Amino acid sequence: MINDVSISYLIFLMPLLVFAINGLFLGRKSDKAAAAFAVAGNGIAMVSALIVAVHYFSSTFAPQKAVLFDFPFLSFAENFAAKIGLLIDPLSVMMLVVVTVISFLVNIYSIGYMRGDRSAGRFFSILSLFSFSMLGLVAATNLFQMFIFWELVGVSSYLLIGFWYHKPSAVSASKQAFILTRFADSFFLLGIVIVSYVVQSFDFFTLNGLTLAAFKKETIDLGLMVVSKADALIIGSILIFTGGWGKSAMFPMHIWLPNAMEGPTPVSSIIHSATMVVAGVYLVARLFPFFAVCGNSLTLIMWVGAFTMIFAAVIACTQKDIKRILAYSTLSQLGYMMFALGACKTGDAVIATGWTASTFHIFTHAFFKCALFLIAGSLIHQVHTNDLDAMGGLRKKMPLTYWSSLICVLAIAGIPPFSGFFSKDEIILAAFQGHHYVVFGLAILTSGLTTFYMFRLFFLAFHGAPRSESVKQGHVHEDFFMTLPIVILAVPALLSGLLGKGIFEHYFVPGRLRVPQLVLLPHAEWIPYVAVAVAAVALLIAWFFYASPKAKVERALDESNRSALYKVVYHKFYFDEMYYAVVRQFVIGGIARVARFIQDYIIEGILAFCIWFIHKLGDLVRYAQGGNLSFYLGTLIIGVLLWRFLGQLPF
Amino acid sequence: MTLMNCLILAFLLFGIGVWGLMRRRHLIGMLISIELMLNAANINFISFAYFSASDSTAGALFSIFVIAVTACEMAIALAIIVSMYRRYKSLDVEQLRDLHD
Amino acid sequence: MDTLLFNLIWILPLITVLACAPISAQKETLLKTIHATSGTIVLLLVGYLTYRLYTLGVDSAAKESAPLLLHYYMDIPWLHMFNAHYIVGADGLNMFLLFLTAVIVWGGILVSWNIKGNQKVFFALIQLLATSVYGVFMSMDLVLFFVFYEMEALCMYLMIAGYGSGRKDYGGKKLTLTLAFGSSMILATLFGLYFESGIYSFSLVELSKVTLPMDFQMWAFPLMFMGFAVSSSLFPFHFWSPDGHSAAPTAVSMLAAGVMMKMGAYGCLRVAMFLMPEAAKIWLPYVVALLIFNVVLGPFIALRHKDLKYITAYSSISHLGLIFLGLAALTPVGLRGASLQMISHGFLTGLFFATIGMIYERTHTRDITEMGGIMRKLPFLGVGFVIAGFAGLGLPGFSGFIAESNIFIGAFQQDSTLTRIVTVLAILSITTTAVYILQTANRMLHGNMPAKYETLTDATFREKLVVVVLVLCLLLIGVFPGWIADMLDQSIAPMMRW
Amino acid sequence: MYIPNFIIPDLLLLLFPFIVIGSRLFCTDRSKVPWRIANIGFIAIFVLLNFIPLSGGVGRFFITNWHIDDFGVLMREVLMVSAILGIWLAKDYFEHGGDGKPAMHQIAEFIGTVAFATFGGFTVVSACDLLTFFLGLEIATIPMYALAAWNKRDQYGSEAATKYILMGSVATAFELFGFSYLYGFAGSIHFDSIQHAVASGSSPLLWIAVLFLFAGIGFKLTLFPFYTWAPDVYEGAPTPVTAILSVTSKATAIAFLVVLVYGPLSPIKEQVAPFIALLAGTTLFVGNLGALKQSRLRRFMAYSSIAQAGYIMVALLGDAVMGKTAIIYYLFVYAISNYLAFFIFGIIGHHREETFDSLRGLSKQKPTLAIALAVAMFSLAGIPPLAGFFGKFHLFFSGASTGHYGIVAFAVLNNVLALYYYLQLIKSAWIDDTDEHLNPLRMTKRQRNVIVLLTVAVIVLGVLPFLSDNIFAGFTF
Repeated sequence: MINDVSISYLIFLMPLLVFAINGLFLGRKSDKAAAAFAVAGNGIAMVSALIVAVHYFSSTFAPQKAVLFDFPFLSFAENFAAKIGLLIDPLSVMMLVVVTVISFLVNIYSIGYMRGDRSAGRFFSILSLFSFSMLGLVAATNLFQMFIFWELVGVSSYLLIGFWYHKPSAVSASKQAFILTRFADSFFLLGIVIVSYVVQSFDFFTLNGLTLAAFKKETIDLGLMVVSKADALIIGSILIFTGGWGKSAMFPMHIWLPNAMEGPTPVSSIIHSATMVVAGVYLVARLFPFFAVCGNSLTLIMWVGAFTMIFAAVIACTQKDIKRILAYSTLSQLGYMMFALGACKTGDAVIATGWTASTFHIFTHAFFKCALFLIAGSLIHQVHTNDLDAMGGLRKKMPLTYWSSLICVLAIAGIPPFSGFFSKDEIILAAFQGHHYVVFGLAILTSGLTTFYMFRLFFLAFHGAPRSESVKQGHVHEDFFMTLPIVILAVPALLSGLLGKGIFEHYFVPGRLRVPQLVLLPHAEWIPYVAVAVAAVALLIAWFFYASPKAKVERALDESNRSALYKVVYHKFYFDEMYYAVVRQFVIGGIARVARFIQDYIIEGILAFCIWFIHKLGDLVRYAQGGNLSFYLGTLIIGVLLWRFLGQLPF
Repeated sequence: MTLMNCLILAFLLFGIGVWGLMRRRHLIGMLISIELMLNAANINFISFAYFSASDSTAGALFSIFVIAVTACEMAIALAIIVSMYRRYKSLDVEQLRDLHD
Repeated sequence: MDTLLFNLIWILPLITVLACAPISAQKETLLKTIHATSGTIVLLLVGYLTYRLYTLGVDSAAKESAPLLLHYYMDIPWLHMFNAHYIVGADGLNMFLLFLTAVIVWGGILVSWNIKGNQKVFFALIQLLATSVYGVFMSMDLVLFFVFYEMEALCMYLMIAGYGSGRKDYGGKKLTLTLAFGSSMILATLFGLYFESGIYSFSLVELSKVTLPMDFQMWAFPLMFMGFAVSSSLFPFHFWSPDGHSAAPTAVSMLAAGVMMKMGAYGCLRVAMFLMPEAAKIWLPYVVALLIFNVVLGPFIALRHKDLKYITAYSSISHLGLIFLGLAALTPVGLRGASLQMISHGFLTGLFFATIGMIYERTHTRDITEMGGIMRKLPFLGVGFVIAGFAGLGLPGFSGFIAESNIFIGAFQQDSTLTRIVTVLAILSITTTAVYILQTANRMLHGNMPAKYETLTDATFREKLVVVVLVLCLLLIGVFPGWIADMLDQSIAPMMRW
Repeated sequence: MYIPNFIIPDLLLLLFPFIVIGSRLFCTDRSKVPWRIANIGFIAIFVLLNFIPLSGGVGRFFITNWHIDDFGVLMREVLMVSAILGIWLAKDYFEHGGDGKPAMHQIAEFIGTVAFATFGGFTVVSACDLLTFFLGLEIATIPMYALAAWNKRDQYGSEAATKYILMGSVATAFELFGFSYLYGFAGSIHFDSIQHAVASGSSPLLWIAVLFLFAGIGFKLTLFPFYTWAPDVYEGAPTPVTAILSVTSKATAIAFLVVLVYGPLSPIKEQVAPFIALLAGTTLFVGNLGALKQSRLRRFMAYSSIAQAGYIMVALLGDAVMGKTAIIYYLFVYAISNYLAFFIFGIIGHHREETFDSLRGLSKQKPTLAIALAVAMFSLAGIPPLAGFFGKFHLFFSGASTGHYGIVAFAVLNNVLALYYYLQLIKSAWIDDTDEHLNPLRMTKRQRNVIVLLTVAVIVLGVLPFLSDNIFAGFTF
């Protein structure tokens, strides 16, 4: 077990420090200093994370859970308190490493990418805040802490996506991202409240150790219905998953992710690889035993994941914006991870292959996806457009980028021996072992699609004749700061599978999970071959269409004479439009109108009526003051009679 | 001639005064009506003093005082009415409409 | 010694007013300096006393103030006719509210540095308002409490009328009269408390020792609770606040939304619920129904508004709704959440109105559709506003999140169906809050900037100071909630009488 | 116990008018002598009154019907305060006004009349039989008729006076009628014996008497629906007279009711209570309603004072100690606030016509005046910490002490209505920007001093406990 905790503090303190210092002072003074400080800070964080990791995995203690530190934050009752701490187990250590490494490299990359931007200082500061929040989320020892950093992740992504706040598209994209995730988070919070009310604890240990049997007896009133506490837990688990649903941009809350491409590319890469979207998967993986006992919530998770996987892959095949293609590929990969977690449930039994596979895929995916985005970024930086139409023929101009992107593409395509192969293979296996044959088929199919669209992107970008002026005139070159991280990342993209497999098989042992009726099933040896075969076929198709000597690339690219189906897919099934129409206009707008109507007409109306009525009475009184003496004298007499009858005088 | 008769007489007198007050448009007429009402009260005093009251001097005394007081009240009233007549050149109450809401 | 200092809190502003009376209105700088200094002194004073109270702890509370754990307790006979005493004292809750007030007043003075019109009168009125609020938060005798409580109506209207903008008269009247309506409801019940309690006393401490007759409680509690709730803009008595705020000058908006609206909630807790717990237990679960408007519809209304101050006003309405949700929970966590929300929302909305006022001074419009991209010209104010916004939508790290999480968890422990429903709706409506806050921030700060704003200049040092202090307060509670929560728990514990 | 020297202030006040008016024989119209005498004399009497210990001592004089209890003494003080402020207010009208010529003439007679009216009040509070009582009321009322008609040339003045005296006499008739029945019922005019009679059993006679008495006094106290004269007369009469009317005659009338209700009628107070509550409620409601949409200051003040009368009636529901205390205290603060308002209106009226519009932009031109106005209005509206609030608090307290929460709540809610129209006034002073057609305002030194004095008084009197405590200490019975 690690004996000095102080190093682990560094992991969190450094990014926070960078955020504070850059945000308050350095950012305004000089961008260079800010950048240097950011890189240094994140570097230290990375190193200390690696040290912690090495300590942990080399110690005999692994893979037990441990809590390095746990500060009391807010107590709600005896032993029902929210704490801020660092939880150490294989999963969190892995994530710590991934996050710190990725954010370190992205910081380096940003030196090149943000060069000359007016507010680079602000960028570096928020970027560190981003990684800090993610680290806090990863290290969470309890739901409350997780939610705190969950929100911080959301807000820093908002700030980064909308970094160029003078671009309306960027602003609206950031708003959409924040609000959609916030929408999901509100359910997350509700889930936390319900679960914590039932269990009287936020602690992951407690939650993961639960058995529903204890809660069958008492009932709880959820307002609309009265259910047993066990059912309340199941509802709560689904609500909690909803948080992950939105954060990981699962269908139908996926639309913010592609739009988030409006932000600077380093941001996209860090969002997609390490910091934001995997948070959802991480949440489910972290609470896996809890979900496992909570009825069929895992099955729901599986289907959500599977559908998103195929859905995104299909869209990705038709897109032209290079970053959007990558975005949809991320969606599809996240779908893999999600359903892998979900697929662990077979009837009442739970197989944990999926859990291992999913975490493994988080690990491998992080590297190559980050690399791919950085590559896209440098391409865009050179060609000044996101559009594949304008690229092509970059192989000669950017050799390093070319080769490293080849590695990454092969990795994501799941061709052995690249990293993607191992993790994806595990996932498909999990689906098979869980007897979810439909999902299994979809997974195989999607791996084919993945290979197709990734190679489509690859060929269109690098092969063929140059289609843009800047490439032809040959201004294109490789920036050192931007290429270095790509090359560095290519290495884990290549190897992390091979090396990682061992670690994951050993440490991420399902047996360690405290899951009831855990069954272990033998491998199905033939699955990898099938997967690879499909991938290879897809590769050939892609080559045939976009790279082969007699490929009509122009014809493949032009939009006219497309089938209606293609158009629908190309427009992402018109989801943005539907979202806009339904949610913005109908739901929010509608309720808002009604509310405003109630306020302005009903309430104010009643008020106005009261005032009017009082004034009318006043006029009555003043009308009596006509100045007519006879009438005045009359009032004396009337008064006497009036009080004689109304005065309740006993006679 | 009993107490009740006197009371009824007084009450009628009072009523006549009120009625006159309502009907009259002429200030002097109104003053006279008021006089009637005051005298109705006087009759009450006298008759109570005569028939029932344990301390009968008080009633008589009272009525005398009332007459005195009424006298000066009327004096002032007439003074005011005179000053008013200077303005309006008439004594019709209908003209007193300048002060109103 | 501390007790004397404690009394200085509300006396000092008065002394300042008297000291400024002879000075001619032309010497504006001198006057402003005096007022600013006195504001600062009071702020430091309150800070010191808060610290003292924190260090002293519960056990040194005044014995004679039991069951309440009051420090700086002082009891002097005042009006013998109705046995009204001058009783002051403070526990954690009061102290924090006093601190909040001190900060807001101090900020208000600095913010309205170059206000149009007769500054002498204006600052005098601010100090009077401060006095009344301080008084409310320290007085433990109902007559004294009420005197201070209704005093603010006197200042509010004059300030809005004399120094406001837009529909001054309408807004000012609406505000003053609605508040007066509320306080008249309270006044009516005060007499009842005095005579029905059978001990003929207005002292909170004394009254809390007797249990009032049930039939009296049943009609008195709703009357009093709603009376207080009026000034916290609980539906259906919320209508005064948007118009009032939009008409008021910046400092008044800050004070009104930041502090005055807390006085109502504080009264609900400290007087109505504390003295009539039995009735509270019966009534509050139904009061919750009203919150559906505050908490759920309020944000939506804010969504449809273009005027910054209206938006902020409706956000205040929804946030104050959360306070009542916490109160209605009748659980320690809920009450603690409510108290935290009072404090946190004070700072939060103070920051909101401060930044809005500063921006308004520069752009001369509060219509967000006419603004845009001014983040580029006013980075500091922009950031200030965004921080306020994030704090408002309950971002962890700021006090709002702490308060809201307490309220939600606390309210969920109250297992009446209605409360549950409202709690769920409230939790889900954090999205709406996010929607209108982001929409506002984006429209105002982001996007393309109209050319006419090229000449804008960012905040002066004074303004920066105010913003920074307010943000620090928000962060302080948000990052280290533990100790505040403990002090609040101690002061709430004796009030849990149901 | 027999304390003859209690009578000295009364005797002084009785002599006083003759001295002042007599002094006119030796000096000219313009001379300051009568004014000086008056000033010194009134203040002297006020000071003397303060020497009488409030210990419930009772002296009997003349026809054994003149008794002085502490309620009487305090009422005397109220009346004297009103008289002093009244002549101070009037003083400026006898000097040259805005157009150079004095607005009113014959200050000596004026002061004398005021003194008579005040003495009438004294008589009412020290009467212990119906006759003295009646005389007191008349002595208090008849000078008022004269005062209302003080400006012979003024058309409005004479109309107001006509209306006032005609209706006043009718009211007197009602009252006298009531007295006669009361005498008939009790067979005596002495309060003690009447009280015994009432205690021993009631009869229709008694109730008719009560009805007529309330009608008659309701006229002077401007209760609903007998208030109709007030707006016209208040508007028509000269401003100082209006002020004196609204304080002195109201004080006298309420004193009359107090003496009656806590004296002879105390045995049937329980049965009368609903009637009083009804009167109070209707009066304050109607008064508030009437004031809502006024544009002329004095008419506005008329309605507000009608409403105030209603509030005062609420206190009559309480038992003797609380009721008397509340009423005395309230009359003090009401007198001060009211006179403060009238002083300001006086200044306005000197240079402009007395309407709301003349107040425009006051806060810009004369901040002091604007603040004083706000203070006066808020005090009348009963906003703490001003004296008016504590006054109302006393009243409602007394009303609630016998469990009449309903009427108290109603009265308290009406405060909101009242606040509304007082705010109207403050609005025109604080919000509406000035228009240059208005003549500039000038304040003499005396006016400024008095206004400051009264403002301070309004602010501190409520908060400082001594006043209410002293009054309270007074009632030892």
